[in-house]
Amino acid sequence: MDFDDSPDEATYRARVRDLLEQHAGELLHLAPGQEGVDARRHEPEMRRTQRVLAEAGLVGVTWPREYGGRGGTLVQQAIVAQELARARVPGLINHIGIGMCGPTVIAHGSQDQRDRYLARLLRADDVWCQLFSEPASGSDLAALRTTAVRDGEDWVVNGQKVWTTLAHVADFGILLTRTDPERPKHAGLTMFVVDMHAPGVSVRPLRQMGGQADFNEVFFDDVRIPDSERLGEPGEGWRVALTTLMNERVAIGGAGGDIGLPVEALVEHARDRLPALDGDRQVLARQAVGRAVVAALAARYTGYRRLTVLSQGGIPGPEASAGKLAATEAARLVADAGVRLLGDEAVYAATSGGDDRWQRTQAWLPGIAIAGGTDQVLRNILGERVLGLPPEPRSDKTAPFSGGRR
Amino acid sequence: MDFDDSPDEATYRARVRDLLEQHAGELLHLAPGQEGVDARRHEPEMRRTQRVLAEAGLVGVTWPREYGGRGGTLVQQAIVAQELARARVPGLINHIGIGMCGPTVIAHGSQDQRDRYLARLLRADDVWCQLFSEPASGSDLAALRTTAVRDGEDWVVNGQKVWTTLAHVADFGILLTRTDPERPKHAGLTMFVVDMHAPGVSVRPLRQMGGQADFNEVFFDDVRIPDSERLGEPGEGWRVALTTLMNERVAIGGAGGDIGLPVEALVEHARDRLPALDGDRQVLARQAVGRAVVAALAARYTGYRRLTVLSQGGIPGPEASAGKLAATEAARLVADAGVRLLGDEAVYAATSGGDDRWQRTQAWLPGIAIAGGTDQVLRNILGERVLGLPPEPRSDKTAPFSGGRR
Amino acid sequence: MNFDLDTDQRDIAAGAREFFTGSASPAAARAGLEGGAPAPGRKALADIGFLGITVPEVAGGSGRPLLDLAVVAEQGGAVLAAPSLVTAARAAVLLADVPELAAQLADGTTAFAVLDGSVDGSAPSIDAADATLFLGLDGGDLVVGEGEIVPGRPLDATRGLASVRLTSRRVIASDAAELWARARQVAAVVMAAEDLGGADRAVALGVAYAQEREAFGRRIGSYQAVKHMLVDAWAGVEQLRSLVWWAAWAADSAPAELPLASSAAKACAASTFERAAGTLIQVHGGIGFTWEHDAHLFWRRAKVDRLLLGDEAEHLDAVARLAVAGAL
Amino acid sequence: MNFDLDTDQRDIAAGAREFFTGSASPAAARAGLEGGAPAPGRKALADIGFLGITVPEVAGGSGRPLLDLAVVAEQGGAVLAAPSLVTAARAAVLLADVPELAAQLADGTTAFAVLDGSVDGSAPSIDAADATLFLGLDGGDLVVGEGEIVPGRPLDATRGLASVRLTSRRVIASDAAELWARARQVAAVVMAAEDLGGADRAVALGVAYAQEREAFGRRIGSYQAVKHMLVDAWAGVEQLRSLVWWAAWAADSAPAELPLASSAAKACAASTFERAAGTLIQVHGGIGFTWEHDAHLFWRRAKVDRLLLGDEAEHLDAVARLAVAGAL
Repeated sequence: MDFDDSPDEATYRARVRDLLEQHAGELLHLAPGQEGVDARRHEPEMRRTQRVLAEAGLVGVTWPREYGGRGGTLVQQAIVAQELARARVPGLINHIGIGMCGPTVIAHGSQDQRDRYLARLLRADDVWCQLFSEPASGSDLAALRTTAVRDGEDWVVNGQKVWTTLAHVADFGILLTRTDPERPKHAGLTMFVVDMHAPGVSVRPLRQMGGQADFNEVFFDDVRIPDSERLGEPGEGWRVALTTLMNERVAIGGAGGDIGLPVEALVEHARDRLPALDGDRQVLARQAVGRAVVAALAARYTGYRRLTVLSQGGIPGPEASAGKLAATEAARLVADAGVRLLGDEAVYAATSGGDDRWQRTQAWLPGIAIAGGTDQVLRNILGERVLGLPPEPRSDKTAPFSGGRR
Repeated sequence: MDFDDSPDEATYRARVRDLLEQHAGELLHLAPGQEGVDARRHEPEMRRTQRVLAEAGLVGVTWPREYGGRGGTLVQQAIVAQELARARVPGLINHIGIGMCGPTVIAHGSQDQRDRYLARLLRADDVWCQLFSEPASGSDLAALRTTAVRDGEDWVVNGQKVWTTLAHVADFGILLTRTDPERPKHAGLTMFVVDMHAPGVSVRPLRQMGGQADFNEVFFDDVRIPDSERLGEPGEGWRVALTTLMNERVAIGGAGGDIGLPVEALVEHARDRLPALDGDRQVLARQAVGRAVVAALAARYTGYRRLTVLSQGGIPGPEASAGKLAATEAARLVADAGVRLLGDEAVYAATSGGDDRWQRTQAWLPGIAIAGGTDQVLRNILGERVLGLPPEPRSDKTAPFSGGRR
Repeated sequence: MNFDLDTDQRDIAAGAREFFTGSASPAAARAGLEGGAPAPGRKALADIGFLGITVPEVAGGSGRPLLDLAVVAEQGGAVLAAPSLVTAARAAVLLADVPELAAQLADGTTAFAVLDGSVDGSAPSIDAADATLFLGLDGGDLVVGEGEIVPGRPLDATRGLASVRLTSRRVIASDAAELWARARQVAAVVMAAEDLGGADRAVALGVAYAQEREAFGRRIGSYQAVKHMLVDAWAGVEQLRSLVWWAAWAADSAPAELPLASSAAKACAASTFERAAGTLIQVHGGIGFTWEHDAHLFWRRAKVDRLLLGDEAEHLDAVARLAVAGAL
Repeated sequence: MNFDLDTDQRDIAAGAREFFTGSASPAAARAGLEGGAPAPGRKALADIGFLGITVPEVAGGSGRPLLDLAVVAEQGGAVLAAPSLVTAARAAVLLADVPELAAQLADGTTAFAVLDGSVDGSAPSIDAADATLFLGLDGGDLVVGEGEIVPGRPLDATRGLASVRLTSRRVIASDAAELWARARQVAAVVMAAEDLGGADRAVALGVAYAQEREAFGRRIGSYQAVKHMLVDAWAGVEQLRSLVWWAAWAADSAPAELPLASSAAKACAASTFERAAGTLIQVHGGIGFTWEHDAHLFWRRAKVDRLLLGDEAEHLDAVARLAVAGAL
């Protein structure tokens, strides 16, 4: 057992650090206190930053070399992430493409698709998004209604997607559609690569409860997609989507990354605010801070265990869902303790100094317990696939989709 | 809104108090600190106590006069309960008979059965028990396997019941059996009155996790029951049992009575123990005590609301399940706060002074979340019957019972 | 014993429901976050007489018990009405012996707010953002005066929160600590009543959605995870209702019970409303997390109210202290 | 980074599992409540070398890291073995410079117990009920001595709890407060490891039952209420495992992290084991509530352990203080 870098890892880390220093002038950096960069406002700089990093070999670290990656380990990828954070370089604009779309194209795309898309994706020449969720199909993704109908060499798509991160800047998306409503719901789906600039595609920002618009709605109105942009066989869309979804859950908390504000931010906040509280309040606040720290560290170290298994060649499994559950719960405890430490200012949306980190995170967490699998869906997955408990009886898996629709 | 006695109620209370003073010499009384009396050891005195109370008109207050009751209101019954507690008279030995068996005989018995049983029940000339649960059918009561087979004018019963309160002292029981295994599970049941002294009935105490044996197992080995002891029609047993069960849930916490130790005991305990704690610990202990008091009062006043509705002619409904849930949760908070206030002594089964109230209650509560409807079953009942949420799909309601058996 | 609303109170509730349904809504609460005015607004509340329910008749009020006001407040809470009846109830207690000010409270001609904490820079106080005359406790004396208002960026705009520094002050009662405490207890009861209304509505909206929305071939309310979440939220609301009624009744009929009852009700309100609003969002899934859906407006109210007039920890502590001191 | 057991440690775990499965059981824990002897008992633990895992080789121990001991302790916890390895680990730290006593610890010739609280009437201390030599902190000095034993009525007989008053004492180290603190941290880690084993087994038993038992025509594990309860308990166990490993690793390799890590692990153990054991009973329904079923033996262990060596509140407070002071 060992949390230090191995000699190889240390060498790699040093090289990454060198590269980041060397290219510092070409990269976006976060100002002190700044947590992220809005792609709506800084798209060109974000694309440039990713391109520079890609050329330095720091994007797609674990991707196969033949697709522009470095054939590296998950630990190397984690090292790059740590060093980027250390250097205050913001998250990559194409994180959805790298984490979810790219791996799906690698697994299910044609050689032609891989050649055309993957290298450009890594360089952020093209930004990607994922078009799965719909208003009437959230947890029950396979109930989606966006249709694709074959017409000569093309498919014609109509419908609406929702909760699409980055759709407003994306060049391409992976799009899950229903191509055969007479088959059972999971069997009638087909996946495509869609050109987000094609006629008939329109994007509208979707405002969340916190007021900001991190997501979009995307409307498809007779959008034509050539059959050559199909990912996998017709009717195989569900299997293709599972590849994407598993990568999603690993990405969201599955490997022990913090969700919401890092626990270190809470500790720093407590250091500032605790002394101002009266004695009884300090006792209660320490309980809340202690509880949040324990939950966050437990989630973090559990992520390290999972990362260790993956780096030894393990396959990402349903356990990743436990990571997301734990990270979500830890994030709740961290945010609630942080808000309460604000004292009187906790009833406002920001402190008098304009700091809104705690309240903003508080308003963002209810979505986290929903996005990428609700807490309830994740518990079903874990109960059935990890603990081996029996599934609930279901009738919707076998009935033709069109018959099951309301 | 008014928590005081009305003039009528005050008159009634005064009369009850008079009667209890008048008969004090003939009644069992709890010693200071004593919470209850063991029917195994004090059966004759307990029977005598109930008989004296019955003759004074204080048993079966709400029962119709024609069956030996007083035709009184639920409020009068609550007044009697309060005055008995105030006079430190322990709970009646025949509480199962009065609360559950008797009302079932009233609702579903023949005139002959009512004449033979009810007056004697109220006087504790006969003690009654309820024989429903079986090892393989707990929450799913209708899956029971004890059979009754018609043989001439009799039925012959074989099987096993479990969790039977008072079976070891009971003279009669109401017994739910399966008389037609070819019908769907709920439709093949029949209820009987069984003579607990009949040949083939044997009773074995069932030891609980806390070590004591409040319950029994009851075995039926070719026990003959005359058809005249049937309660309701053959195949109607489920409907008959529902009468009993609804009365059970009202009895357990449904009307706001405390489960476990009364919250006043916690407050008194806190008064003793709080000053010995250091300051930080006092802060935390007050949070726990406050939380328990709030939960207990909320459950109690919600019970008063339900009692008010009932006393105005309302029918006991599924809401009683909410009362049991709330009282169970309050009891947990009360017991846990009480145990923690013991400090070092909390790790033992009793204090150095021999007081085991808190630990005993702690060890008894897991059973309360199970007996008389698990928390999960109660939530289903409330969700479906009060909130109107859809039931889960079920196949076991229609299939013949014998086919569904493992 | 008779622990239920009487016919009068049921009529009052029905009237209040009708009024608030027509004059306030979560949509108005949403608009408030972007600068919209409070709904129904102070004038409308005064015109229908709600600001004066507990103001004595000599001062132009209705001189009714707090329970009547609580019943009305519950209906306002259900649609996130603003301004809050908390101020009306609290100021009515404070101004019981100052009929000329009480009259201005009841008829809405003066916009009062009651300041929590120091009058030289108060804690965030309810409906202070657009008030013109402030009541505060200044070293044991009850004072009234004008002030400088510093509002924060609203999390829940319907609460009109602001900090205030008094720029003028006039003593209207000396040695007023006890009166002040009682007024704050009454305020806690009314806020608990508003929270009861909000929580009750949140659960009702969640139940309605769970009865309709389908996933995996079944209505989602048939899944135990959803069903039990809603049941627990509903059961919490029923418990809260009992404590609110008890506390309001105590204010009118058993003043010795008010301190414990009001703290019990307020502590219960904080966690119950928060859970109900969180459940509302979770049951709705993605749509419940959008700006356009009403769920977050209940959630905002819950997140703010849980901290106002003493948070859960303060009131649990008070309950324990009072109980141990013999109040139970 | 490599955060997993290595092959050696997996072998140790397998060996320990085999040993404990053959020599201890919940049935033995039940018998203990009626006067039965601890199983496997001190001698058997000494003979297989578990009491000396962290005792230096010069004193006849194995001189292995605490992580090895934690891996063994987990297996013991799964079958509620007694006496606890907590004492072995804690005494090994205290006796690191007293080889002749350490040798008696490792070979089991002396039954040691470590006293919490005052040596003139200690707090309930683990396996003190049948110990013959006691270690305690007496005004900053580490002392060893004989004592008068006052056991209480056991809630969980496997913990051998008793209060002790030293009747003789000999100082074996002065100014030992720091050593004492470190030993207690190590003890907390080992108890967390035993709790991990108990919680893991409780969840496994609950899962197995839910896979078999039927109600309403389905196996009960297919109901979300049961499934999600088990998932939450299981997820808690996985979280606890990570903290236990981290804390044990810190004791060996990053002593500066031990105070925070041990408190985190112990705090997590308290609530995790309690939840797992409660879930075990609830999933079983009536049968889980009987004396003859094993469920209550896990429950008893959880109810006692949560309070030993500092309860959750003490350790959460420590975590917060340490983190704020810069340990995170």
